[in-house]
Amino acid sequence: MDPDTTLPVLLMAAWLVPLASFVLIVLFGKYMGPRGIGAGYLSVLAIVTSAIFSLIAMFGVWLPNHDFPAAHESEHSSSTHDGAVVSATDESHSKDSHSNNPHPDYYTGDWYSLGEFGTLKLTIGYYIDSLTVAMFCMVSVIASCVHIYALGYMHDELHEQFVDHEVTLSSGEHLHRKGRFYRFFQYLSLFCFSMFGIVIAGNVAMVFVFWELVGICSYFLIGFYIERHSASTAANKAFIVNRIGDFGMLIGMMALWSSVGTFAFGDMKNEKGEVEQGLFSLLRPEESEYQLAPPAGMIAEQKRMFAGDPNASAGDAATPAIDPKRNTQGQWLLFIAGVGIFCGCVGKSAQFPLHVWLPDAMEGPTPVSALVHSATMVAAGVYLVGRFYPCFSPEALLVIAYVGCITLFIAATIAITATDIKRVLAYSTVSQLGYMMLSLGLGGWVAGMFHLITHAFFKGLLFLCSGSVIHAVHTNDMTFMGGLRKKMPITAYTMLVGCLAIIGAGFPLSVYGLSGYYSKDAIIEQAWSFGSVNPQHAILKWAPVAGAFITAFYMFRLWYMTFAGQPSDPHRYDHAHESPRVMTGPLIVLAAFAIGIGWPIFHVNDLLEQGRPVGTLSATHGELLTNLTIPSEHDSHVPLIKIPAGIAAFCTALAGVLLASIIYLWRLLNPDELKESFKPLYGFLWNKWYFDELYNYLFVKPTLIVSHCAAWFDRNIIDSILHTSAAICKACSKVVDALFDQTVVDGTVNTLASGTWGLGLWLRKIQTGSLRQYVMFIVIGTVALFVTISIVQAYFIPTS
Amino acid sequence: MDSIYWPTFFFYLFSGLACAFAVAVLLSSNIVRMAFYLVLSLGATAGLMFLAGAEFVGAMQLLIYVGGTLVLLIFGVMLTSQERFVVMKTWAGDWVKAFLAGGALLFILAYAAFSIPEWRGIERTEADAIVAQPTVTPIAMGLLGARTDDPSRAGYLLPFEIVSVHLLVVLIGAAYLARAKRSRSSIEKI
Amino acid sequence: MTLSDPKVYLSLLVFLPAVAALVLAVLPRLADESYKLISLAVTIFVFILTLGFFRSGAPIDFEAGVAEMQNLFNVDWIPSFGIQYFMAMDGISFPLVVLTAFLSVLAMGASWPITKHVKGYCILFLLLETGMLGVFMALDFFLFYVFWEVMLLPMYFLIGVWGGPRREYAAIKFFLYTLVGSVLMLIAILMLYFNSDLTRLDAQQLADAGIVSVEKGGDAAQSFEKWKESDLPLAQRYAEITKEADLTQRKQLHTFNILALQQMGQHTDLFDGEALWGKSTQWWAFLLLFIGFVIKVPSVPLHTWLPDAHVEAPTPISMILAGILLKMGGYGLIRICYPICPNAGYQMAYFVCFVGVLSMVYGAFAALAQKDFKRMVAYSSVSHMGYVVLGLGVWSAVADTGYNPDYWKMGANGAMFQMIAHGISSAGMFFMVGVIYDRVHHRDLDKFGGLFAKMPLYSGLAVGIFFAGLGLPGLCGFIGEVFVVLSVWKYSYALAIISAAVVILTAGYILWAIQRVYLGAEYKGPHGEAITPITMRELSIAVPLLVLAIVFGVYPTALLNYMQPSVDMQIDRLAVWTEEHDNRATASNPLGSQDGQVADAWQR
Amino acid sequence: MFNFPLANLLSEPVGVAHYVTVGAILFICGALCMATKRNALGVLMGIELVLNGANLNFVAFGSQYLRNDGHSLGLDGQLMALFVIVLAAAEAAVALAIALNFYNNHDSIDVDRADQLRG
Repeated sequence: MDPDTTLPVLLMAAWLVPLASFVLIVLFGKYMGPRGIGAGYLSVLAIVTSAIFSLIAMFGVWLPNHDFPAAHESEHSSSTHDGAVVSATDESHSKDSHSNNPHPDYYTGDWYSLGEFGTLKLTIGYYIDSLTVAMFCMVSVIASCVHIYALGYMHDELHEQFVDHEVTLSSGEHLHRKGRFYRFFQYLSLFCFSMFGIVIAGNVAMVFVFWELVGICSYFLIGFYIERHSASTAANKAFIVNRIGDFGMLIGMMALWSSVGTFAFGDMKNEKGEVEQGLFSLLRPEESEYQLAPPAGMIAEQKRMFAGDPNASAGDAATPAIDPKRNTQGQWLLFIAGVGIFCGCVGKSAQFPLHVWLPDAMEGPTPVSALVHSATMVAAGVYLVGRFYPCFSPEALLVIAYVGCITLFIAATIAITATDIKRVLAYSTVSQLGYMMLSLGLGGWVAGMFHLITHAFFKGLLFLCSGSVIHAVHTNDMTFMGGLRKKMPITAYTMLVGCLAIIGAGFPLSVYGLSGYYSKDAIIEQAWSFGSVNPQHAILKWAPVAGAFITAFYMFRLWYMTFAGQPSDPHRYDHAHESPRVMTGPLIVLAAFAIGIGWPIFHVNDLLEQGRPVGTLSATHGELLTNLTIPSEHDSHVPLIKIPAGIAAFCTALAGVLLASIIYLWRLLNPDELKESFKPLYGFLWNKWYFDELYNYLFVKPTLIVSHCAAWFDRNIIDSILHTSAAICKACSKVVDALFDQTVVDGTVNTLASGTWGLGLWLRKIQTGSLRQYVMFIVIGTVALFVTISIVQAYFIPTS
Repeated sequence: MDSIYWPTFFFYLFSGLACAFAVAVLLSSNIVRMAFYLVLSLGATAGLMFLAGAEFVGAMQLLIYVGGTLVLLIFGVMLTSQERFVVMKTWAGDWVKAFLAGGALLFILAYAAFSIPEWRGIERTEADAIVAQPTVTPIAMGLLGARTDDPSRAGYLLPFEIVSVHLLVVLIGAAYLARAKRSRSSIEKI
Repeated sequence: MTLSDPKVYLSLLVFLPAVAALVLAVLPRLADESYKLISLAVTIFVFILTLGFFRSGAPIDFEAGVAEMQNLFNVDWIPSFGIQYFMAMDGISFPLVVLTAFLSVLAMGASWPITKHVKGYCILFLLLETGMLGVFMALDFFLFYVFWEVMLLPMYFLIGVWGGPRREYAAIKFFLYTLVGSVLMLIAILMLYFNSDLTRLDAQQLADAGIVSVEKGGDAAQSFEKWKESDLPLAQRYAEITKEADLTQRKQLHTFNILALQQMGQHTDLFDGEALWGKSTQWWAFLLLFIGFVIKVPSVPLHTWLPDAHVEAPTPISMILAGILLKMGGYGLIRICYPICPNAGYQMAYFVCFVGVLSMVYGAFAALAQKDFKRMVAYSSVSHMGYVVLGLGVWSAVADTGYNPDYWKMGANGAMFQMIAHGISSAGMFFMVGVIYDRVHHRDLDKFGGLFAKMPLYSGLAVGIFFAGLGLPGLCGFIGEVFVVLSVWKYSYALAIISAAVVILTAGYILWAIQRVYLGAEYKGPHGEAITPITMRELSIAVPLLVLAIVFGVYPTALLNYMQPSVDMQIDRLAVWTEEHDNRATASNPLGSQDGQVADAWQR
Repeated sequence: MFNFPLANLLSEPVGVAHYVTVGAILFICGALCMATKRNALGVLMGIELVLNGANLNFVAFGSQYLRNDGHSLGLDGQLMALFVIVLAAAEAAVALAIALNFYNNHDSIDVDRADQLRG
């Protein structure tokens, strides 16, 4: 099959089927069987269809037409397809093929345009490379599992009378309402559509469109229990925090748009057959050997910007703000664009400092947490960083790395003290996303993307397992669980698989391990590789190792508290039961993926390597920070780095598991005593580093205050100016009226009388009748008299 | 350094007492204690008057004021001092406003007092030379209409008469006002 | 006199409601219901007439993709002052005309709960429609002003009689504000009129101004000659004046023709003379017109009539007010201010943009603080219309960019799109507030809650329309906002960043309002028993709005096809003007600065 | 010997200014008493303090020993002070009578309750 024509069609079909399902459920969801059970089946059908299309695209079209790069050193075999793409010819980079990777194969095009202004175009289009296809498969497979699981999990919503125990009405009863089964699946379908939209997007504007759409789906899904105030607040928080990120993204987009004039990722031919260059080839032109080089528009724009004058003439020489010795032309703008786009990713992927929304988002039903808030949507931020990777300058990458590093550490520490099972997993998600960002920021493109895929499977699995537990014991609090291993073995052991995968369990220095083993080790290797060439950033080398230790600790703490030991709440324990097969089935499937997806025989790594953006393999140096070097990813595989990094990762993870076992399994140390002895630290972590409080005082309150000021200003200043001028007008017109209509004397007398009357009325207000106030008036009057006299004396009476 | 000029020492002593008890009157919320502090403050003021060379006025201060007026006041306190009126708290806002205004006035007055050089007081040498003149006789003569200090000026007979009559009228009025009423309503209330 | 004559068709379109109002006035007493039905029928008929423009190939149609004025006609009205009955439509006004007709139908449909003096209400409503349609079609400044005022009075009464408890206050506030605006506008009109001179335009320019009619493919110069010979009053006066050979002795031929004034503003120096305090005629005209229009938009700090008027006005009038009246300000800016006074616009571009950004930020903040549902929506209008002012003000075709007007086009198109989108979403929002107000008779945001459970269909539609206001992709609000915001950076990155920050605030106040009104476990306010599901009538008003919001959000080209050519042409002209202006400036003075020119003048 | 500014505080005679300041303090204490006390008798006491402060001023101005230019009021000051003392006595009697009357009528001594004269 010809990939050029079939891939877009297949993926578009996979993309649009959930939309169709959404539209059908919106219009007819109510009528699909009792409480809309048919909507669930329709939605499952849609996503499974998507999955089938995606898998066909992967195994039927992509893999047969594209060879894996045999080895790193080998030259790129020139691509055989003749698509709309201008595939790179090999002459230009064959001479330094070691440092420069080949052009990835991609297919891009536009479906339709949102608006065209001269050469500017905002379009809806596609950009398909191996990463796109891999993401499609990952998203659709996980989404299918979650949809099926949700059929069981959301079973309560099928009842005519759903009792929401978390909502207490003013009458003191719990809320009774009709089930909303179909609505849940309606949102899920819309979400799948939007998520696929991000993945397939052919330009940044389209990414932004679907970025907002997944945001709103997330809003609906977090706030699915609309009656719960906590849920709707969490939904608002999620959306608004994401909007803050989007604000940054808009700035990045503006910087790009006004300097480069296009949003498209790849090159495409227009109707006239000319090639319109996309962002990637504009920013990494062939002439500079695919290294980042700001185009002329960007250099001019930066000059204009630093000149500060919007009408500054282009003919000016370099402005004084730029040091002529260094080649920073356009680099600042590039940096702004990169960091701006990254801001969007910070919001969506819940990175520090915008990570606060994700834990609260756990108010949504568990399948949502599994699909939206761990496997796919939050990973979209990482995906966008990966997609936009060629356009990040080394300095922007360093920012990304530091943000990732801070995030992974903060989130991991908070997860240590959390007792809500879903919140532990949420913080773990934040932490893992931090790993991915770190990896990308350090130049580990494949490592980051690889972790994105493996993490999606095992974190989805972990969430679904936690959902299964919650379904059984009706609480999120781990302190009420314990010993559930015997009651629900499938859940317990699949979750154990997930835990092992996330800590990266495997035989060190071998090729045997669970999926997390491969991706996590790759990240740590990349970090060490980076640390070895940039000793000034050593913290980026050690943070992931420390993170690995904490990860292992809290994941096994979670497992032990839930499944091992003695049941702490016998009542709940007695009622617990293994979940139905519709729920355990997806668990087993995902567990299989969590074990095996990273195995070299499945070539996920090689598939991603195919999609590596051109020019990103070679080591690059910063232009603004001249001592910054982003190492080539292949340098991390040299034994000098790989062996110590692998051992460090293994040992720390093992240590974490051991510590967790000592405290929570063997109970050699009493956790409560530990809590007491580290009380300040525990309190700090328990309160999540006080981020919520801090933001409340720093941002939310001031915003509200400013808004009240604005409203006050409106009512009291602008309006009173208005009223005063109206009153003056009225008074003036009255005076004129009196002068003209009546005799002058009468008018004067009347004015005087009314003036006296008015004065009297006004003075009346002073007559409060309160003795004490009068005394105050006397005192104040005396003071005023003194002051007046001294002023008069000082300024108005000439000194003789 | 010169030796201590004792009148100054006593001035500071008495003025300190007077001010301190005046402030105590202000700050105390218990009406009984206030009355007590007031007595002390007024007594100390009498001392200041003695120091200023007005011994007759000082004596009158002690006799009429401390001895008479304040006893009247204390009667008033006793007549009305039911449990709920002994301590009446003032609102904090009132305190703040009052202190702001009072502070401003005090600043202005003190500033004005010290900004006039003639008011700064006499030199030590002059002070040591002072021989105190008794004032009782001049006052008594003045009240009778004859000035001993400056015969060309008139005495104070007329004001004295006016004050006397005024005092009489006032006392009658006070007695009239203060007489116990037996209105119907108050009987019904009981 | 057939319908295929634009003269007849457009006049019918504009004056049909007024005629119907007259008929209603003289009709004997009918049942209230029948007044409403008749009015509804009239508005629907007017809407059908506007739909007639979409029949391509018919004698009267509006072609997509054409930039010039279509269906143009002019008839002398008061020849001694050169006042004409002059109407036409182009891509800028046509969508607004359709929107007006469309919203009038919906607003009339939303008027059913009105029970007080129904006859008067219907008459005033129809008069209002005539005024609105006329403003968008009139191309003679005098005619424009007449329609502008015609629209004002019915609005005053509609608010003042059928409004809420503080209706008199709101109505007089609205009236005074708007009147101040119109008075300033009148001064500007007269300033422009007395400085205008038709004899300074050449044949092509007269043809562009619609004074000399040129056959398709005909030559402008020939038509001009023919026109001079004709017995049209204007042509005769033209001939009479041009008989005087001495240019210094020649009288001026004043005109109210907006298109001709545009030509003069862009190609002659008629408006460059000093008027007051060292500023030129066009500087003052621009300022006065700008204030007049910006009151209507409204922009901070001239916006305070809007919240009061909206809060007090009945639901349908709020819809009209937000959906159409606010657009007249933006329409005036793009049709009159910029093309007629390009130099002033160039000088004051930053001021205009700043006003826009200020409104966006201020409106959003103020909306966040409101407790009254309708007030919140009103402030959101202030914020959203700020995008329009900003987008129209972005004068980014400068020397620095090689006079490339692409970003400017994007901004102006975004602003125009935002006008239409806001017309849909804000009308929808006000209607949605009205629906719930009709049931519970209060608008206190803190006393709602749980409506989703009681009125699921209504809540779903309302949330959809509110999201359109929030600027969610896939709904109409997004396109305009994103076009405007993206185009601003090229002009000023500081303004761009501030305007981008507004998206956060917008999300804040809309989501917060949704949470307080629709979500939650139970309804907290009075009259809870009156909450009944949405009726068919309400549904048939809400659904078209939401559908349009989705259509324009997903496929904006549907609208841009009609709008963009005209907007682009205007921007192109202004870009050309800018380049010529800069060249003139550098030619007359190598320093190219304003001070240099003054110095030159002194030396002479 | 000592360069301490207050060293000769006690060795120098005081002047009118000092008396006036003390008088001002008493006056202000009295005024504030009137402004803050809710008890009518407290207000009365404030009045007494105010009168006293004024009195002290009269005495000070009347004294020959306190001004360095010799222009004292002389006997007039003392006589004024005397009259003030007498008037204060009269005032106290009347005010007390009013207070008692108020107490009898209102069952309260709180001056805040006496606001019938409100405008």
